[in-house]
Amino acid sequence: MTGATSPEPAGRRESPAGPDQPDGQRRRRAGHGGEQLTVPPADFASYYGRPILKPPVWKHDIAGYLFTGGLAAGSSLIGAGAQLTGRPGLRAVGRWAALGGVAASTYLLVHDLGRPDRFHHMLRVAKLTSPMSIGTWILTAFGPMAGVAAVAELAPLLPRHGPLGLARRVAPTVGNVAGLAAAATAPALATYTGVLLADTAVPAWHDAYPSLPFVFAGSALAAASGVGLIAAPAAQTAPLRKLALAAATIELVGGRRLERLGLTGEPYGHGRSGRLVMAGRALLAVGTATALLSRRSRILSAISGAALVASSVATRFGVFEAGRVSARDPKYTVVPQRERLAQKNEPATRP
Amino acid sequence: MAEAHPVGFQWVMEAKRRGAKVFHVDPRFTRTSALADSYLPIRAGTDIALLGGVVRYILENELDFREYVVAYTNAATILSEDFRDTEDMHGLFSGFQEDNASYDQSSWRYEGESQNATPRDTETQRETAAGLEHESHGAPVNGQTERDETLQHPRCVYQVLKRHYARYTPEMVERVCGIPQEKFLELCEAWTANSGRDRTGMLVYSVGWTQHSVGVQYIRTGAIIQLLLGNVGRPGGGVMALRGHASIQGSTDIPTLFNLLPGYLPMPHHADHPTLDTWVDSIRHPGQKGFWGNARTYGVNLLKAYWGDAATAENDYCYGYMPRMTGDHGTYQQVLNMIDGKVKGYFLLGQNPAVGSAHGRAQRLGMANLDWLVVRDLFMIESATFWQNGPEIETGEIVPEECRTEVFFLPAASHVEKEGSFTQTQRLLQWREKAVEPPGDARSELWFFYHLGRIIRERLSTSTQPRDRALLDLNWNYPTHGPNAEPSAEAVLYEINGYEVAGGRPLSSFTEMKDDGSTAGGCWIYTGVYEDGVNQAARRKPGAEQSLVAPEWGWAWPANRRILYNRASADPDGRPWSERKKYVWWDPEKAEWTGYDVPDFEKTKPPTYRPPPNSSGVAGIAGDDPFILQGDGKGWLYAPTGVLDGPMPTHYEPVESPVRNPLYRQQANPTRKVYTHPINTLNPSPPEEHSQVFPYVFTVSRLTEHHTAGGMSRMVRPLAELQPEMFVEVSPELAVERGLTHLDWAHLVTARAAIEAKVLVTDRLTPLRVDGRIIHQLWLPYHFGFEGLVTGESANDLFGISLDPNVLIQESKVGTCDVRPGRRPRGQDLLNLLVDYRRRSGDLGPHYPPQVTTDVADSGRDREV
Amino acid sequence: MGVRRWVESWPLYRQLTGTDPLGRGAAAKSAGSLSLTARTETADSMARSVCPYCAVGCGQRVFVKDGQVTQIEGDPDSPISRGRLCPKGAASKSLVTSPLRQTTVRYRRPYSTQWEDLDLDTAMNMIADRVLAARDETWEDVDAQGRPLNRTLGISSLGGATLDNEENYLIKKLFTAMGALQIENQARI
Amino acid sequence: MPHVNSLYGPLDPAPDAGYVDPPPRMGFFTDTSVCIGCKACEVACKEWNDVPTSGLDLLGMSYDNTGALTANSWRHVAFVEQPRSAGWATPAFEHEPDGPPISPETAAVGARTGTDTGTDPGLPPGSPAAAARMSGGPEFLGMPGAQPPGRGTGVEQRTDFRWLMMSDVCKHCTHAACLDVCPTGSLFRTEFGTVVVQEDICNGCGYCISACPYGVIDQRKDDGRAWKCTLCYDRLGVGMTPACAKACPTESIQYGALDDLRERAAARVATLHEQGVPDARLYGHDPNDGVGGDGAFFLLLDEPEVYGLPPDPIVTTRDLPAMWKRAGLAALAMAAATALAFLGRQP
Repeated sequence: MTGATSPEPAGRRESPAGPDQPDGQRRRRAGHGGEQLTVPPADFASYYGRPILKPPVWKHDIAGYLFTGGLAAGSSLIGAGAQLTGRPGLRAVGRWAALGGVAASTYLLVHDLGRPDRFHHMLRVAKLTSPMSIGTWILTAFGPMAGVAAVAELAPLLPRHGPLGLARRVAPTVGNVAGLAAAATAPALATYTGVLLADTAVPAWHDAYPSLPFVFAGSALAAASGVGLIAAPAAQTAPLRKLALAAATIELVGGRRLERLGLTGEPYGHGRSGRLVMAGRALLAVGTATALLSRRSRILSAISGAALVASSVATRFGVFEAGRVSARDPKYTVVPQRERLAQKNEPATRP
Repeated sequence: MAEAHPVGFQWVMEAKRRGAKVFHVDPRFTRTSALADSYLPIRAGTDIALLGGVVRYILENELDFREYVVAYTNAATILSEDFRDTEDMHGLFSGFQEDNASYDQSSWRYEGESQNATPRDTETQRETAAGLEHESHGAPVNGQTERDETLQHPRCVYQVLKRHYARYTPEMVERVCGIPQEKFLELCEAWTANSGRDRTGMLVYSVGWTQHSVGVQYIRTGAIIQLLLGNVGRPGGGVMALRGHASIQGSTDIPTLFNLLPGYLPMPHHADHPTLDTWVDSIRHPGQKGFWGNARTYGVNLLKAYWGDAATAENDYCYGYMPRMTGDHGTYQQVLNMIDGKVKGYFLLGQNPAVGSAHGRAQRLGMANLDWLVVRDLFMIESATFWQNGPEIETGEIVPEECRTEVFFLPAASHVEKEGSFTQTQRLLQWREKAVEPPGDARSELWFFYHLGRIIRERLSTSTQPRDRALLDLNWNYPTHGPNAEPSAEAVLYEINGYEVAGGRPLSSFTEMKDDGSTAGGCWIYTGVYEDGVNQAARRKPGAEQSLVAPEWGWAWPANRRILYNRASADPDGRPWSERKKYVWWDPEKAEWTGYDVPDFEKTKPPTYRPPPNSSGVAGIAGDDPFILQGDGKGWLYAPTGVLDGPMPTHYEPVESPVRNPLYRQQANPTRKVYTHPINTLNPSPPEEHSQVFPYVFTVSRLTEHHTAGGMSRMVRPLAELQPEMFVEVSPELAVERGLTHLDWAHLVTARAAIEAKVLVTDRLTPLRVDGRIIHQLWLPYHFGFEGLVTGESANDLFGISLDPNVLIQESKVGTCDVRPGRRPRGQDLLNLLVDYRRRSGDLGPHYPPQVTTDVADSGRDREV
Repeated sequence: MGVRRWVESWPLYRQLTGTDPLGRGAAAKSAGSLSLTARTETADSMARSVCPYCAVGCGQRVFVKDGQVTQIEGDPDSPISRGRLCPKGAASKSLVTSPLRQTTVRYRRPYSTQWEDLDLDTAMNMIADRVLAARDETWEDVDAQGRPLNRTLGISSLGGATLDNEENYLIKKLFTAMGALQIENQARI
Repeated sequence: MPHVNSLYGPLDPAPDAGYVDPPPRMGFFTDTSVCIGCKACEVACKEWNDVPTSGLDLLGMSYDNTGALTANSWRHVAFVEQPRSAGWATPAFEHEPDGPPISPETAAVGARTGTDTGTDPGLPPGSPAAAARMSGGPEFLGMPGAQPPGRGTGVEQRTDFRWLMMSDVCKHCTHAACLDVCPTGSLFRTEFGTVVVQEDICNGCGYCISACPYGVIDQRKDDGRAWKCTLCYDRLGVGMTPACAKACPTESIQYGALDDLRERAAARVATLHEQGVPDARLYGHDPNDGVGGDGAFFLLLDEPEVYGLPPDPIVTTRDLPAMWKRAGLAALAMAAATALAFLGRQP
């Protein structure tokens, strides 16, 4: 609009060629007034090279939510494990982290909406075909339970007598039941987000559907273990070290195919998104190794915890970014579909 | 057509679906080309060479529809011995007068016609755009002519035509137009193969054709082809003018033109028409065949409609009240007079000359030198804000504090806020119902003029000045209604239709008009639109419930005929030429003409009717003369009078052209209207020197997404965003030659102006090989100006003013220019740039190319074939 | 609204009890969708009009609600256009309802750098004054040889070709009676 | 109970969406071989649906200044200039002094222009190389000749030329991913089998935008909600034709019962093949394709991706059961891992 009346209307809006779109450049040709464009050949066609898909409009809120949701789920499991194995310090940390995670998740999810005031419309329907709808109901179940479980940890602060005294007496039981209930939904909370991303037309996300739930499950456990390692009494963190190892195993084994998906896996191994994914893995390895070595050191524990948390953040943002990159470049849409068509049309050419 | 008239193009697609072949000729590849079967790129301004080539192809191969041609055209008519063709005179016809660059047409006449048959002096005809009078009728000639129906007589029109176009060979077409011979022949073969008894071909042009210094002759050439091929007056045939404005046909029928009165009656000329009788006789031309014989009736009815009871036989129906022309009073002459300070006030009624007229700078400087200006429009257009935002502010040519023009902007009512009729491109009147009241102060033109007239008449009510009688006696009583006292449009339509003075019964046909003052009618060709007191233009019987002709949708003049001269759709005996192309025919049993349309012929005149000797007027039309408004009842392959630049179309180069005319020594139209005003300097063209300073041809036209000067599209959001910036289209070859880059800026320079635009380099434009050279063409849309949601510089600023002699329409479809990369200079630097170009192209003074170039020694090359 | 009605209007309830367990269609339909109807159906009136852009003369239907144009679309009855419109014709509603339209008289004094407001009546009277003055100042009774001229060349007019026939008729009639000859139109251009 | 093809394969979507005895499924057939690129559809749509402006920049993509389907453009006319044969027509510039074509390069420049469509993600810039490919073909070499036309090599490379135009629109898929992923039920299937966003419900979660395999649906910035073609649901309800189809001067956009349209389309392709246009092909007509067939399908004259369409889209929800299975396994693994970690020796 502003260009319309200004004396020098805005002309070509040059978008700097980003690192993920390396295939165009302008240069001046010596001895000529005019500019000439040099275009290296592309092996696929598209409409003015514009993306066929609309890149996701989700802001980093959603990448953040992938992390906080996973953290909540993992922490809830840890809380339940600690509850059942009598590790009250770890239990409290797990429950509080779960509540913190789920509270942050709720905030991020609502904040990402185009119409935050209509967040409750999510509860109009329950759609099996919509991972977001399923997730909403999972969160609806998980959130209050996680909240109750965490609040129950405040029971010792209540007076011993009077009505609140009664609350103080029943709180642990209520907390335990709620904690277990939350934990029961926690694995779903941690892994549905893999489906959430995969159930899109975004090539890097969709094609990664077999891997994403495992990556996210591992990442959730890693993050939660990390928080536990940082915050829980060192004496109670032994399971976390095992858990970190298990998390790393799940994430690395489950995610090993990410960047080997073919063309659509490219963003997991290249560019900014690739660097984030790789950083996530490296941090996971470092964090896990450190955790295994840190039996007695509070500092090493904290370092390993931080590495695990950072790993989870990096992985989530890396995966999120990879999807955006793959949707912005038409080649990730066109080339695989072309290959698929070619196979369909010439099924029996192989010897 | 797809570009500028998309909804009309549905019928082309319909025809294509049924097997029609579509050819598209255009300087650039457009949306129409994309859907055509064959596209012919052409050098702008060379259409007569192309069409002349088609005429030659038809005649050399005897592919004309001979029976039609002999019976219905003047092919057999023998010409006077005095006639000399361009063949003999290097591109001029006989009768050329060097002193006033116009023709004495007496040598063009038919054999046996008296010398004095030629009416008014041709220079006067040019000055008064007399050619426009022929929109409804031919020029005057005698009804009886000498004929050789074997077409062998060396002076018969057929043979003269054949000799005239003999040099328009396929090679020459290629040399002039840049159209490869193979393509040209493909067009000729398809056109001729699809014409005749069983098939018809249609020629469609958009009115860019009229915007040439030889515009009328373009259309004449098309008409000659269509007559030779028997494609006139028949379904699926004809020459279709796709006009560009909702009621531009109506604006000529009921003209707001200086030289015309309603129904194509000429505005009186001070010397030629001193009295009612001389005026009427100059129109009807005693002795001539056809319906113009009743010109007195039409004239008297108009005067009676204007001045009502005051108009009596004794006072010649107030003929004396009429203002008289003394020469050219056209819009371009007016603008030059404005610059010279001769005009006090100017009304702009829904018109934006600051963008839409040629030589925008002259337009704006003219408006800046008025006492007052009234602009009536929907939006704040450039013509209202030139003193504030015009490009001349930047150069200092207009300084707001020094510009004395008093400007009134009055908001206008839109088409849904008033009722009234539009006449569309096929002469069809369609009534619009009013949907809502206009907002605020917005009013219709009907309101404005009715009340302006009322106020003026009230001011003058006590006047005794003779000059005010015409206003005071004016029949100005129209019923008004509503809160704004809106005059009744239907009452005006009723007056246009005509009525019996006693009793007020509306007339049903112009044949009911009387020349004794007992009837009054504002526009004789529109009589019948209010037949039986019913607004026929408001008829809306669904098309699906009618025949393809749809006679009950709206009303077409004359007499609701949808195809003019449709008598020609039957053979001379009155039978359809073929079952396939049946349209109007003679029913011997009922002894009347019948068919799908209203026959454009006297209903009961049999095909066998032959006029008695010396009969004239309607009685002079034979039963096989379909062209009932022509003086001899024939379609004119050769115009013995009335077309001021020659009886047969001849290729002349545009006034600004980089190319020497390959056909004749005469370079450009010798009779074109020239304005030698200092502001109107023109680029040099061969044979003058320095034409290479402006080496490129540019042409302008419309985009689908915008409308003319943009006042109804650049201000409208959903349209503005579709074509948001001014641009120029160039071929890849020109881009390399001039270093132009896609989407970067370039500026175009002519002797008048430099404008800048974004560059679109596109394969839709191609260089042409013309006369052994490569000619580059540029294309620009002319919709942009400095106001509105989207803005850009105006293409029309580039043009000078050179007019067609017949109708005084400007050559604004072709010119020469230079193009340079980057934005144009600003302020004084811009003026310096123009001075520099003028210096390089000759001298600094105003430059006007010579009108006659036949005597110019021609750089050693013999141009004759 | 009763609790029962409220529950029944809950799409989830409809999903569980109705024919649309996946919540794809019938169950998910909103109150807005249930009450949706074309605004052409609820218009107060419809005027039959003609497109104001090019000369093809396409039929238009103009729908009006509460004195405002709410929709303009092609008239399918027209044998010319069969209900179709080009982008310009299709934009007619935006044309007539454009916020950029001027709806009041604007006046620029000589040598002024800005517009002022003016009352319509005042403007009409000022214009009439100026017309009469210009006419008097430039009136020509006869030519050099005494032949009548009856005219003024001090007044010019240029009209667009979107004027109605009736408007053109009155314009020509008034100006002719006034002796104003220099009346022109887009048809010349 | 959901149909066995509820997620994939041929399906009549309205009964599947709970409508008992629905009217016939309605849709669009857009025949690009008769499109004149007038953009009446774009404008008529905006006028009827009160769609806001979509930007005022010259994009340099031939005559396309809209750029893409967005929340503010529910019809989008694509323009493709190609130095290639049009099939039925005589080569446009045969015997003209033409040098190498510029279309690939101008397309490449057009790839990088931007316009603020008022939507998100709107019209992101594209890849110049892919743009050039659209207009050039595999043999495209990149540089225009510096020779004056008609001289030099004598190889005149753009004797053939065609200008493709195509009015794109929401496809109203049989298996509409946007609809299936919508967590609020804002996107729903109408009784006519079309897919509509309910503006009183949408909360702008943005999921549909990533789910659409055609990149159709988009978010309006100042409003936050997702918008797209409704196939004029309000007009359909009263038996009217959608605004774009009604305006279309050349019947390039045809509206009707999908079954009829498919028959018409097949006949049209056969006619074009007879007329020597082997390029003519249908797109989105096949109920066995990856989205179960489109409610709005097309006759194209080039590969779909040249028009900005995916060559072989598959609805993402086809794999949803498999995805849930993987998620379930991952959840189990997660639970098991936790259990294992906490089992065993107390410290």
